[in-house]
Amino acid sequence: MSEPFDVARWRPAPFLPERDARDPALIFVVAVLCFLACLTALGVIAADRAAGGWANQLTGEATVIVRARGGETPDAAAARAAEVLAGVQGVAEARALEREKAYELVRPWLGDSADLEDLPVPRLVAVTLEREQPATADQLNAALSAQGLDTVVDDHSIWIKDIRRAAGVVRWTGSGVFLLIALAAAAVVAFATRAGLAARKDVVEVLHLTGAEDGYIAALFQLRFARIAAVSGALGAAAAAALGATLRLIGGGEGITPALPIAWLDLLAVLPCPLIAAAVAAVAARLTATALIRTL
Amino acid sequence: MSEPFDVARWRPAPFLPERDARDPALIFVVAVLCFLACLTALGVIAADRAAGGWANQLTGEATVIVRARGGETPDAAAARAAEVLAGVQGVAEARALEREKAYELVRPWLGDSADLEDLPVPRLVAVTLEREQPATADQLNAALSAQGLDTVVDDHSIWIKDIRRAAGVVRWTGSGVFLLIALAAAAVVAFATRAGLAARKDVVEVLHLTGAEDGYIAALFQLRFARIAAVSGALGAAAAAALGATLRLIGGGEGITPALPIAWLDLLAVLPCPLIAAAVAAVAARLTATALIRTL
Amino acid sequence: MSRKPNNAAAPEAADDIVRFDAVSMRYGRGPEVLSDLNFALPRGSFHFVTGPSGAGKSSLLKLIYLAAKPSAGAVHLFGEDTQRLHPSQLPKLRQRIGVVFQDLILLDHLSAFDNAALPLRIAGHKPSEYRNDVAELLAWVGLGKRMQAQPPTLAGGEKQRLAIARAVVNRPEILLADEPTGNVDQEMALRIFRLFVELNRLGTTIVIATHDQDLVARANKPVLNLEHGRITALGPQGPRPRADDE
Amino acid sequence: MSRKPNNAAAPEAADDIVRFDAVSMRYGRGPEVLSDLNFALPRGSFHFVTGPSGAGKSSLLKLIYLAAKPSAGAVHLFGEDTQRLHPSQLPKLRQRIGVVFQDLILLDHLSAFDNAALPLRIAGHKPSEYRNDVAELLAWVGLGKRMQAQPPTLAGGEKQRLAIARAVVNRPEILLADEPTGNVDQEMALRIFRLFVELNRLGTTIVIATHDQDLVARANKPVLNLEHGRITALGPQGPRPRADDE
Ligand SMILES: Nc1ncnc2c1ncn2[C@@H]1O[C@H](COP(=O)(O)OP(=O)(O)OP(=O)(O)O)[C@@H](O)[C@H]1O
Ligand SMILES: Nc1ncnc2c1ncn2[C@@H]1O[C@H](COP(=O)(O)OP(=O)(O)OP(=O)(O)O)[C@@H](O)[C@H]1O
Ligand SMILES: [Mg+2]
Ligand SMILES: [Mg+2]
Repeated sequence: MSEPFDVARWRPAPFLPERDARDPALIFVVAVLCFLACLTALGVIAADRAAGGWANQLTGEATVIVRARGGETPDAAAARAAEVLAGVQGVAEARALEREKAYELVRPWLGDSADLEDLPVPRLVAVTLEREQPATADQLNAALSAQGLDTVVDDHSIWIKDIRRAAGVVRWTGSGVFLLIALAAAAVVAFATRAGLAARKDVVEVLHLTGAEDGYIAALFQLRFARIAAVSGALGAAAAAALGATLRLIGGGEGITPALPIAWLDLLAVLPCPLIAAAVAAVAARLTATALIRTL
Repeated sequence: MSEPFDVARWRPAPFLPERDARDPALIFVVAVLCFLACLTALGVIAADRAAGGWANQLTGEATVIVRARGGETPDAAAARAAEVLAGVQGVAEARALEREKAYELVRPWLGDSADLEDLPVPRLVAVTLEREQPATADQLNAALSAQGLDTVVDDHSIWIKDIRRAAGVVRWTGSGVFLLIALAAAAVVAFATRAGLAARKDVVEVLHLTGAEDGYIAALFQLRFARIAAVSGALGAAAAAALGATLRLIGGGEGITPALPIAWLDLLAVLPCPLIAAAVAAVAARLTATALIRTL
Repeated sequence: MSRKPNNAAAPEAADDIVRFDAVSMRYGRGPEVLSDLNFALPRGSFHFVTGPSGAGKSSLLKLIYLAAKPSAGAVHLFGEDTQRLHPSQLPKLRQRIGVVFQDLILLDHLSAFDNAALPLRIAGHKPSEYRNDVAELLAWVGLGKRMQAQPPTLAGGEKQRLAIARAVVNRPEILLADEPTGNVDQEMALRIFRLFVELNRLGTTIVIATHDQDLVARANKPVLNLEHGRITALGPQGPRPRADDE
Repeated sequence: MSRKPNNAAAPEAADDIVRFDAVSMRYGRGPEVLSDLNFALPRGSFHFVTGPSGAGKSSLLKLIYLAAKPSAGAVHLFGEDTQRLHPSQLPKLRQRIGVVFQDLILLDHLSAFDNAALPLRIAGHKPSEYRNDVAELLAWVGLGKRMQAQPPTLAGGEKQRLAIARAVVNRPEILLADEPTGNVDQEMALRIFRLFVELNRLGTTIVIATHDQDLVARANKPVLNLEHGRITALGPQGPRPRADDE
């Protein structure tokens, strides 16, 4: 062929063919894995944060229903209960609620017609617990019955346990899936490296016999796959972030289902994805390449 | 070398090296993808079935709260309401519940001390709707107010809508993730085929020039990757089924979280996985190989 | 070798197994590497193709073994215009041609035996029918003790002989050999030449591209000399209806 | 070429660039392909290695360019026992050796120019320093117009010349050429031989394995003949302290 060749403008071409590095299928696979990993991470973060938020909110407070006993009026009983509770270790504040709060809860059942003032409607006491060492339901109960009060304490502990358990399951399966995906990505890269080395055995052999160090040759593969993985990671992360943003926009602060509230800040979690992908790929490629070069 | 070579015992070796077909990294990647796909499928099935069950249960019934009005006693009002409801199109049965049912709901608020008989406590009417064409809350309301009854109809439609919405979200994201994973698996195989062809370009060229049909050459790759994918698919499916079984055993019929009840039968859903994986791999390999062979 | 006048649509000789009519060829958009070739090879003939490096010898052979297409003119093979054939017909034609490629292209992961047996397998023969023939042939080219060896473990000359064995194992109607003796010594070169002559005697049409002036001189066969993609000279015997019988 | 008595621990000659002491070699658990070789190549010498196919010529060269290890005995290179060297020291030694491999092994996806420049790149030189030299060398071997071509698009002889260009571009201290003229015509073979002679005059030690009896006869250089892995004959000049000056 007769293309003019300008020696002065010659620059060394990369030792590994550039087109190998642009295999769309490989990029797609790694991008999908990164996308799934990011989605998993987002899900875990959102679920975790939501669970944490609810649990925290529930942990901080308790509600006590006080029923009048003997000759005491409900209001007096409630006031006494609030006093007792305020003195318990681990309680930050206890406040008897206005009677209307209690009426609100009863009214649907009795209709507007009933004269609630005449009835012994129980009163509510709202208790705010100390953040650090909150009092338990048992402690509150003990203090109240010691003072002869007829009360029911609801510290939401059953709910909290359920939420914690669900959050734990989400966190563990999420981490498992995440790890699995990272391993799969590493395996893809290891496979691709091996395939790349097999397809370019000649390159490796020539470089080796021409006096290139093993590390130099391994670095060629390491760099290439790190770059591919970074690109794929960026694509996957962007897709995941876009999906997260869509969910957030559609579902508001609560996400598409109230169970998975996504915050704008959560989307930042995808940022390290290209880096992690590149690191995983670099390590996988280096190990694979070095092992194969050693056999020369 | 001097190993004795027995011509009579010679059998043709496969054209593609067997060891290429046993790349553990490739098998692992496809297995992980199959595992994730199966897990997604299991999750969707379980969620779908659970949602369907709940929704069905809720769809079949409604509760009506009846408050006495004017001189009517609550019991009379409830009886009248039940009668009216029974006549509405789409209602299978309507039954006024004993007053105790209503009292049970009110008692926590009023304590044992209150004489509930003296109060206008509303009564409850349980409505069983027809399976096929259930009456809507509006229809029930209309029929009741036409008879001058003060009632609140709860046909659980808000809950049903929520459940349906959640199930829809799970189904769609599940299908999306499933499809994405299938595409990723196809891409892995396409990449592996391309890599295999690149590494064995000599094989392809020699076979081609020796008079092998393109289809014959493509079939070599198709078969190889179909086999790898089937093995990987079986591994992934088995792992997913094992995880499913573990969850089922730990969590009983309700699975590890009550939201995802796994049935033993659901585990059968992983069975087609090796077949699907093999089919996807075969198609991906065939298309890739044929396209590359054409360029010869 | 029968030379035809340029652009003459001569009636096809029934026994011309290869015929080039005004054939030119280029790779992609590069310059012409073969220009306006007109010749015919009678069935059963034996020709050398010579010429300096880059003259187009391998390209000419590629046109015959259907690895390349002419950019102008027509290549007739077994009496058929190769351009007019449907791609699906080409494999069958290729099975009737044996080729020793200049760069050999052996399958590295297969044994020498499997490499040699390859064309028979592709053609659909049964192992039990041909394995003794293959073994015999390999012994004949001096690979009797290396039948189980993979090509990367063979010496250069051994690889070349294996490539030759693979090309002839199928008793092809045409045998094309591109520099088949570049890596073997004179004695082996002569041995290989005698194999070709034997095949020729059994009816195979033979075309050998070579730089080996010794071999050409000794062989006393017609020569087609290429320079810059054009035929510049014909060897001692000139056009002949049939190859000589040694 | 200085021949040493078997098993004699002769004091090392300061100017022996290659020395084999009772060297044997086998591949894996195969038979010995080289047996008990004893010889030394003085710095600046020029030798041919001949022998039939499979005699062990390529294997002998592989020992020198550090692609294989002896199974017994010691190979000394640049005055060092290669067995005693740490693997990390080998690359530097390899950079001082130029090799024309029997099967060439060119990088298919790189241009001819990039292929030829490869050893300079590996050695860490700057493109601006060497690109003119590379271009000049390629023109000299007749590839001036094909510098941008990738090896698969080169004719057989062109590939061989490219492999030679790559081997000599780095002005190696030792040049090993394994059948460097198998695919080129006599004229080009002589041209290549003259290039080697020129390099030799500039100080490069040269070892050429070949079947080309013509070339060997014409060259008037010492010959090391192998048969079944043993040295059976020395060429006309016998052992010599220095290569002749042509
Ligand atoms: N695939 C290709 N693409 C582009 N150009 C090519 C290709 N193959 C060969 N050429 C060029 O075509 C010309 C003829 O090449 P060909 O291989 O036919 O020569 P040859 O006569 O066989 O030479 P040699 O004796 O060196 O083998 C050369 O200039 C070569 O560089
Ligand atoms: N990698 C290898 N593994 C096993 N045996 C080998 C290997 N390379 C060469 N041999 C065997 O070693 C012997 C010597 O081979 P070598 O390549 O040194 O011969 P050679 O003299 O170069 O022959 P040629 O002239 O054909 O190139 C041969 O029998 C060959 O089959
Ligand atoms: Mg050629
Ligand atoms: Mg050799």
